[in-house]
Amino acid sequence: MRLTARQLRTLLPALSLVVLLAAIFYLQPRAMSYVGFNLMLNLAIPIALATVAQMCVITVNDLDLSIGTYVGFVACVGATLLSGGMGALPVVKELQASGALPATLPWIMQTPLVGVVALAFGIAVYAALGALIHWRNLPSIVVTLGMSFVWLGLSVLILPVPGGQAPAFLRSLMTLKPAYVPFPIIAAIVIAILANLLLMHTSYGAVLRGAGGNPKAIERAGWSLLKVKITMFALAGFFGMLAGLSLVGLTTSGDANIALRYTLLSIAGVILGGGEFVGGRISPVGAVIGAVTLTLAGSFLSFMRISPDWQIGAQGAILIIVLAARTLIDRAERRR
Amino acid sequence: MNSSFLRNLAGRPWLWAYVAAIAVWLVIVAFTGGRGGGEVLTAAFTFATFSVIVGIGQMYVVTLGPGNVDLSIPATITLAGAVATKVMDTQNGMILTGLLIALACGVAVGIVNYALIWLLRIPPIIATLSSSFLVQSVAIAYGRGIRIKPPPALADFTTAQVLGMPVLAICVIALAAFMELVLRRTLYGRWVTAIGQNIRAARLAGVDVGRTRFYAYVMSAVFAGLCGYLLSGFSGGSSLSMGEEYLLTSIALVVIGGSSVAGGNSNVPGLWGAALFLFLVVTMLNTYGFGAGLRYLATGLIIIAVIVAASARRPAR
Amino acid sequence: DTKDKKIALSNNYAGNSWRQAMLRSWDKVTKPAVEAGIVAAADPFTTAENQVTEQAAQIQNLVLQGYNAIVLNAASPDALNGAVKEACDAGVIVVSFDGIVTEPCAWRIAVDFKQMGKDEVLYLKDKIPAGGNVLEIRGLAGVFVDDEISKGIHEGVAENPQFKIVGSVHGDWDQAKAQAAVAGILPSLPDDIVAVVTQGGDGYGAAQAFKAAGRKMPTIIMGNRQDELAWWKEQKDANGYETMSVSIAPGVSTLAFWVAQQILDGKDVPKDLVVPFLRIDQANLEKNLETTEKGGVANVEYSAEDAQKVVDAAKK
Amino acid sequence: MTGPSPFIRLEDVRKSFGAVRALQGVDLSCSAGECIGLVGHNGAGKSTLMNLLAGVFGAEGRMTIDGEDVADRHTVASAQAQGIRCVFQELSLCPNLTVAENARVMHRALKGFGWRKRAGALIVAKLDQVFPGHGIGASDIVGDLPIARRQMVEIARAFTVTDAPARLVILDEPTSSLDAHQAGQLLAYVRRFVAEGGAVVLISHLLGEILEAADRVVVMKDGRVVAERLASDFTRSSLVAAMGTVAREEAEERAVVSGRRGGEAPTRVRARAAAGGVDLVAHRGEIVGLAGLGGQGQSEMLIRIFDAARRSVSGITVEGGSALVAGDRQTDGVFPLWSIAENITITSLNRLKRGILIDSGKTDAMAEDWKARIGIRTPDIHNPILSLSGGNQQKALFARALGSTAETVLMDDPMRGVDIGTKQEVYGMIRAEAERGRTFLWYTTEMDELKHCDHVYVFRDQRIVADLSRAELTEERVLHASFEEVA
Ligand SMILES: Nc1ncnc2c1ncn2[C@@H]1O[C@H](COP(=O)(O)OP(=O)(O)OP(=O)(O)O)[C@@H](O)[C@H]1O
Ligand SMILES: Nc1ncnc2c1ncn2[C@@H]1O[C@H](COP(=O)(O)OP(=O)(O)OP(=O)(O)O)[C@@H](O)[C@H]1O
Ligand SMILES: O[C@@H]1[C@H](O)[C@H](O)CO[C@H]1O
Ligand SMILES: [Mg+2]
Ligand SMILES: [Mg+2]
Repeated sequence: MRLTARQLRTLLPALSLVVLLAAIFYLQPRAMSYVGFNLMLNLAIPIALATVAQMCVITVNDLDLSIGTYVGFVACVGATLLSGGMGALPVVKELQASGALPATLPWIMQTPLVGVVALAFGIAVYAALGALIHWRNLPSIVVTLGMSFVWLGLSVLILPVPGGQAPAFLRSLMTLKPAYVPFPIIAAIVIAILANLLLMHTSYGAVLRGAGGNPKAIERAGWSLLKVKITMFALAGFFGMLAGLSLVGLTTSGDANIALRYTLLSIAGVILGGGEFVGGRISPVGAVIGAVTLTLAGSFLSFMRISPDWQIGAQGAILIIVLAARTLIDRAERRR
Repeated sequence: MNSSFLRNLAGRPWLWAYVAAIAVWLVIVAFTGGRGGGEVLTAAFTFATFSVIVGIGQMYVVTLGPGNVDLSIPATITLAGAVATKVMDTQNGMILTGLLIALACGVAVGIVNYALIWLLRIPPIIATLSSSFLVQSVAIAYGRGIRIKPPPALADFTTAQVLGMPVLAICVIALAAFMELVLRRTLYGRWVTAIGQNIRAARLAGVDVGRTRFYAYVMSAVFAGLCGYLLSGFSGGSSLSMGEEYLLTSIALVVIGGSSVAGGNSNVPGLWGAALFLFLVVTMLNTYGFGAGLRYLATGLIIIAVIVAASARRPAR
Repeated sequence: DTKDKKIALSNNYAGNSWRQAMLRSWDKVTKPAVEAGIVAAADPFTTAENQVTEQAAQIQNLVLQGYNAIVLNAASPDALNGAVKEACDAGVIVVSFDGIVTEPCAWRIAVDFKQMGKDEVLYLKDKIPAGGNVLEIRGLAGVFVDDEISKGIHEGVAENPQFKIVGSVHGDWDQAKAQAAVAGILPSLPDDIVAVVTQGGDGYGAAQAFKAAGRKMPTIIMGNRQDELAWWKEQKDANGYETMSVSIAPGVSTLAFWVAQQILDGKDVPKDLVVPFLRIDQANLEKNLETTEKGGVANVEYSAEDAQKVVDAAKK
Repeated sequence: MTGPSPFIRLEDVRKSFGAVRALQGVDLSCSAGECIGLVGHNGAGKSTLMNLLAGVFGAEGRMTIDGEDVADRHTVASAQAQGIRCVFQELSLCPNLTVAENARVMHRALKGFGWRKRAGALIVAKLDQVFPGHGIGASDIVGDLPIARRQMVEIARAFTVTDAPARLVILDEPTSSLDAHQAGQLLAYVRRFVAEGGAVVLISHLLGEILEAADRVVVMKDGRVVAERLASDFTRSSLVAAMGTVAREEAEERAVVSGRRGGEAPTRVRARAAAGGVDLVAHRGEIVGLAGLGGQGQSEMLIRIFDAARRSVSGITVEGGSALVAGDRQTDGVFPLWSIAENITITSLNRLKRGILIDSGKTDAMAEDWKARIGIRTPDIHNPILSLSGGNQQKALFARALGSTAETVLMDDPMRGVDIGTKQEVYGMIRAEAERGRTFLWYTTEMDELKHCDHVYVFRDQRIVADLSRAELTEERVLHASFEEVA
């Protein structure tokens, strides 16, 4: 059976992942173990979730420059409100210390429900952004650029200094040690399947992607583009929330600046996974693979032991090599 | 005639950046009770100058269409600053050599960027991000983070003022006017805008797509190099972090200034409005004593408010 | 005996002169140590971007590579705890310095940043007994060090109410950024600013901004950068300008190295060590300026014996 | 007026876009079991009228469906529920989705478990009915299909039925990207559909199609209906007359000026043949046709020749520059943010400068000149290009190429959506330019247009399989060469 160019292109992200893994195992055979996978990949889970969130927005031809700070916001909420209610906020603790608030707080100030409300607020804001962008026909880049400051501001207000404590259930979820298969691998597969089901298999998923391919056609077929945008942005908010929660489960505490890098990482992950910026062409499985590849690239570099001057540059080089390999295979295939 | 003039003005998306800048300035002056308004403007022009220089290059790149953006601007600023100050080694006689070398750094980075985009077909966002890591490494290896003073004459030039107006700002206003002319009235400008709207149609209309994009990426990097050179003259030497803030700023200028991020529709005047606006917002929040958290929050909300206000006035399509 | 032990340096940021000096000190001290066979390896690692997540991944990779100890300048005091705990569980010694971590299993070589901020005010109290208006330049928002220094400054001011902080801006420990922030807020501040309290890497920028605005030059506390010291020297020679300069010495990375080596050697080392910050005063300005590399940061490096002394002092 | 009990009635509908009054009081009715042919010049208001019927936008006036006044609450969704379907003039498929998924987008009923299979079966069955031998799979990505197949998918989709019936299907220039064979298949299906009690509105600038398929013909002009008769009451020329175009068809038959063909005239374009094919050669002043079924490599050849004028392309030489008139104007031609003038002048800017700056006096003059010469219907050349009707946009693209200095003009099925009056004018222009020495390479799917060519290359499977001189040119021979080995 001969592969078509399109099939090969879909397989490419997986292929580059395999090559990278092989290189890692060659450099560091110890990585090829249960513990090895755990250590190399557990931080890929939040990145994969953030990448899926970014992908939802890219599907409808928008870009989310705020996903990194939003994930940071969720992490801060997770480390404070979600674990100890308002009583876990540094401001409240300070007020208690100064005697302005009693040492034992009323029930309402200790319930983690406030955290749930704050997370729901995050998703609602995302949905509202989708609506705003559609109504006013705004460039998403500017709106989300503005939002990146908003989320950062809220995070700094919640946690002026890094700290807090992740809720126990997140901590134990993220440190699960199932038999045989390391947790990060299971999680990555679950995320990929879930996102794929949602966007590629449901019938409304076709409409959602279609809105990226030809919005006018979707409108002429009687669908509401407003609803589509709201859905996609809310989904982004949802996956971004999962990213933040899984991240705080791993780091155990929050930090406003914790995930600034996720914005670019998530965009790179989507593209690495075979998605495109416009036209609704996306691949959820590819996006997850892209996120995992990016994470492993870091391990690979660290195993290479390059001079510190060039360590930063090497990260650039590896991104280039992975993407260039894709182009070269692509081109060789087309010539065949 | 009068009403059509007004309509014409309202149809210009860049107007809103200026309206917002003036509004913020008034709020600042209100705090001080009218004192120091001029000085605030002087400071705003001083620092907006550097953002506008890189904003122009970024704008040309963004105009090329969806997905086109230059993320290597900060690293290029840093590299050009480091190399230029080291080569000039505080000697006035080397000022011109330093400038040429800073610009050459830009040319080199631009060529690398476009090679990645064109030869290896890497999406510009990722190509310029990757190359920025490489460039940053070169800057570290070359300069080792050592801060060398600029030649005194360069420092004097970059900090000179006439009647409260920074000389550098005047030069960059002229530069901006020139680049607006290039965008609107030259073949090259038309080609950039054509590509941004429909790259395939541009090719079939006879536009030299490859070369046009190449020049845009090189231009962006060259402006970044120029910015690094002037900035290290202005702030007493180069540092490894001197470019960091220009990543978000350069993009924010383009979009707040009223250029379309979907490409094909841009303007230079908006860059100045947006640059002044952004500086004044930070100043306003500092003046009113906002903490970091509230300051970020307010900055974000103000940006969104400006863009929503501007959109309401834009024609439906 | 540690001759087959491997030590790694995990660093989250290399983008300023302080960090570059820190890396150079590391090199300067650990290379001979490796050659002399004291340890088998002492490799430095830096992340591409100043990010908690990236550093957490880096620590996990270092564990995987079989390092026996990790010397850590952390991006966040709490958010790396997960990764640090994992390293400890794998039997790796973690020694944090400068940016320390709160995870109990790790060692901490701390500088009392709060005290550093307070000392700035105490200096001003002696120099300007009458007090007056003060401008504060802070570092990077949301970062532990920034908060600590600022807290110290505010505590100092609270105890000395003759001083009043009339403005506070974030300069992100960067000369250019500090300059822009100060230039923006200056016009709205009263004319009689007597002092500027800083965090390091921002004093020169502040001076430039005051000069550009044509304001009377206040007492600007410096942060040991060579350009700051040089400017101070220039002013001192021209008009007798007086101030002080304080910061953490980048060479503290070498102290952390020796501490890690001693722990690996089986020595009993307390979990919390404190090092003094490096302070420069009017009297020893010239001497320090001489020994500071042009464009670098005033520095002190540590030998094995110095480290031993710090450890012994802490045990008492 | 005609036929039994119309189920849709439009009375005195009006629609304005700003200052443009696209519809100025139109009456139209539509009955089961009839095919209405709708004709009129570019910008007459045909597409606007159909968009109203399909619920894309509202208008003033009365609109009744099954006797019920729906004027105020007629939306896309309600139109669909009433069984009104529309194949829009501009492509309305999502290129990133598969054929089956595009069917799903149209039908809300296609959901739940197994929807993909059902959608695929539905659309493929309809394609089999309308375009037997179409060669399209349900899981093909639409963007990968050539434009003719995309149009086939869109047409078939409009006829598919799930929960709501298909009572009226509007086809707005459905054959513009189809070749003669596929167009024939469609028209045959339209007749069957109508015979089974469906209604169709067919818009086309190919009057032959209208006269062949329609029962009744409605002629529009400047936003009004100016004639309405049974198709059998029209002849080709009476129809042309009703549209208000001066019939200049006699010009078409004019003899070819001698000396234009080949021989001594210098060679302008030479493209070496793909293995087993014929070389493509075009001389100064020649009009060369590229024929064959749609998507056999004609467009690709034109684009390769276009590129060869700018940089070296192996096997192709071009002298004197080339310009291209795109047929797929959405993806290949129009700059949507620009004015009409900017769109026309982009290729000629080098000549329109003073110093290094573009001279707006000169660009306006060129645009005005071409607006007049080719009859672009607009009050102001500084209006956005998208304010033009489809056919008028196409004219702007013609102006762009003809206005350039290129010696060779490549035309990629350029008459899509151009009305008959304009076509005649453009044919005349092409002939005149050829006489002045310009060379034309003309890909067309319309047999009638090949008659304007000095000789015709027939393409099959990316190769040239025949070179027919004007004398040899007949529909049979073209079809024969197009199918040869397949049959
Ligand atoms: N969205 C719009 N905005 C402004 N004007 C429009 C718009 N749509 C159509 N028009 C104008 O309305 C008139 C009728 O256009 P319409 O598209 O209905 O013509 P048409 O008969 O379909 O022409 P063609 O045969 O070229 O497709 C034209 O003058 C056109 O320019
Ligand atoms: N947005 C617009 N603004 C102004 N003019 C437009 C716009 N869009 C289209 N036009 C042009 O206005 C023309 C007017 O169209 P219409 O069909 O009403 O012709 P007309 O000028 O009334 O013609 P006639 O003189 O033959 O009656 C259209 O051909 C179209 O090209
Ligand atoms: O930049 C430096 C260092 O990174 C250190 O962490 C504290 O002081 C700051 O000035
Ligand atoms: Mg039409
Ligand atoms: Mg048309």
